[in-house]
Amino acid sequence: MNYTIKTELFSGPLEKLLELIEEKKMEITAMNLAEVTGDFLNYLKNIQEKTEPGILADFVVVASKLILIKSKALLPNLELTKDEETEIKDLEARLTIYNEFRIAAQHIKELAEKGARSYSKPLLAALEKQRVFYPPQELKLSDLSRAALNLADLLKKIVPEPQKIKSAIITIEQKIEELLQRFQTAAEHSFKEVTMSRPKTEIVIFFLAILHLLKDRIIDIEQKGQFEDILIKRGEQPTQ
Amino acid sequence: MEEQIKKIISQIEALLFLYGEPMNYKKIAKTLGIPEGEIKTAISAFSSELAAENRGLSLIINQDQVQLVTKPEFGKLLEDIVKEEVNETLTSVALETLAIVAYSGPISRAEIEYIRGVNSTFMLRNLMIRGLVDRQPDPKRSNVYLYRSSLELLKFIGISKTEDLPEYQRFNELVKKLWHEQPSS
Amino acid sequence: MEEQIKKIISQIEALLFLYGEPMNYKKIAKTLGIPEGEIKTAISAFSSELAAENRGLSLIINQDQVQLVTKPEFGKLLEDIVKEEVNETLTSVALETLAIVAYSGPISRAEIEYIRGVNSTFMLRNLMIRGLVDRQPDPKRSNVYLYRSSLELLKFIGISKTEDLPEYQRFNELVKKLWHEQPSS
Repeated sequence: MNYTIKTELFSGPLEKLLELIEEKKMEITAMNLAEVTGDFLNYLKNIQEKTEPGILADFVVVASKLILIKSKALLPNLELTKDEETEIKDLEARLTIYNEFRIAAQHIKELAEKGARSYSKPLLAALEKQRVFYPPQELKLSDLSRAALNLADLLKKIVPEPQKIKSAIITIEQKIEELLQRFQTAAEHSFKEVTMSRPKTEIVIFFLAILHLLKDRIIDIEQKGQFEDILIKRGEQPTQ
Repeated sequence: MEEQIKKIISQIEALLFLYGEPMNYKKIAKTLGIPEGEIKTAISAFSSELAAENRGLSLIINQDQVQLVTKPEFGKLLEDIVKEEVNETLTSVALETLAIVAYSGPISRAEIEYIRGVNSTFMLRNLMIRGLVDRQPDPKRSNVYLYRSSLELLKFIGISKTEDLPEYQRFNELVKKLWHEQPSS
Repeated sequence: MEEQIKKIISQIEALLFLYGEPMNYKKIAKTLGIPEGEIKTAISAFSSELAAENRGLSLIINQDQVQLVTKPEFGKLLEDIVKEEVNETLTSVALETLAIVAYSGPISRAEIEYIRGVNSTFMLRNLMIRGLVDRQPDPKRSNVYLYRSSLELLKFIGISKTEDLPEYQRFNELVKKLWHEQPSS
């Protein structure tokens, strides 16, 4: 039986982000991250259906941070909390480290491929041909059955965790739905109005939803000046 | 000593260490790609080197066969190691492995490792050396062994067959279900 | 070298040869009936002795574990002698995780995931099943495990201790610095 785990084959969100930055031959800075946000969200959208929720969730976490960065770039007067400022700095730092570890991984790969391996002898090779029985004196039947009870717990652990994180994805879809419904009644919305008095995390998800809809030309957005509100309009194509 | 012969001695040491069994000169020469004559010279030099006080190994040379073993003065050492190993109570990790083998054997190493989430080569070998676990080749797959509890173990814990283990049915089915739900990918 | 230490080296050589698997200092000391301090001194002297040109073996030392192995330079030469299959290929994702564990271990899963930005439960499990990564409970936090390179990994890539990894210092400090700057996560 081959128990190779499928998740191994996917590149993670940081890897993808680095790829996008490298494609443009840019350095890892907040400004440049804002630059590739659109590409990252497109990629996320493309893999959304084919990818396990667990992996998608990892992408959404990074996406929400990127949107924060993008929002700040688009709306310079958007005030970020200390936590959010740290989060942005944090993403930069993690990308830098991650990038370095690709070199470390390369070192290990080269060592492994060189075939300069050490070999050892099996445990007590000299006893191989003897047939002996050394039971631990205190071993009882109950020890075995107790271990078997623990085994039942072990077996449960193997089955992948229920997909808690799916809610993060659903939220984006819910927001898209919410936006679409608003456009049934009015043709134009202000980003400020729509997001007023909502928690910042939700604003971020809203922004992600807007970018999704924008990509499909379901909506258009308009911003008069750098510090102005964003107007969200119904796109040229029918909404449904 | 010449550089060349030193190099050959080091290769012979590594080879005999790994091979374990007696090896004949011809095979050594072939494996190392060195003429048999040079191998003979090197083995004789190696043998005298091993006489040094800081060495724990020696060579047994029998006609054209040679084997790397511990010096005769360490004859009792193996016994000491085994005693040390055996007197230790079974660790919880060993007990866990033993339970898996007892309740769901015959079972392959890959399957045991899948359940435990840890490489189990050492643990299985340890249990085999103690005679608690037996293995036999899988009739269906080449190079795969199936592990199960030894008859001595069953006798020792006072049952006559694995099916007599407490709650045998439940655990055995649990494991079987696992293979059904998680088909090989 | 003192007579006494030579004698201990010969005993250690014989012991590790017979045992085969990694052994910790404490167990070596107990089996040979020699104080642990003397064992440590002898092992360090033994390790330098093995660097000599006429020796084909070397020691791998990982924290408090020691194993007697063949020198990595004979890896290709001995490939055919080893019966186990060794065609382990590592995907780039596995290599990335392995690199983080090897260069910055002992390290928790949360920390690994922080660097990788991806849930790493299955990857770590996979590496543990292959025996390339070891884990142990964190002495400071309950229910937290710390992951580090296994002796098997060191054998696999042919180095004798983690610190011998290329650019070890640089990568190790990189991660240490990260925890200093971002203590919260």
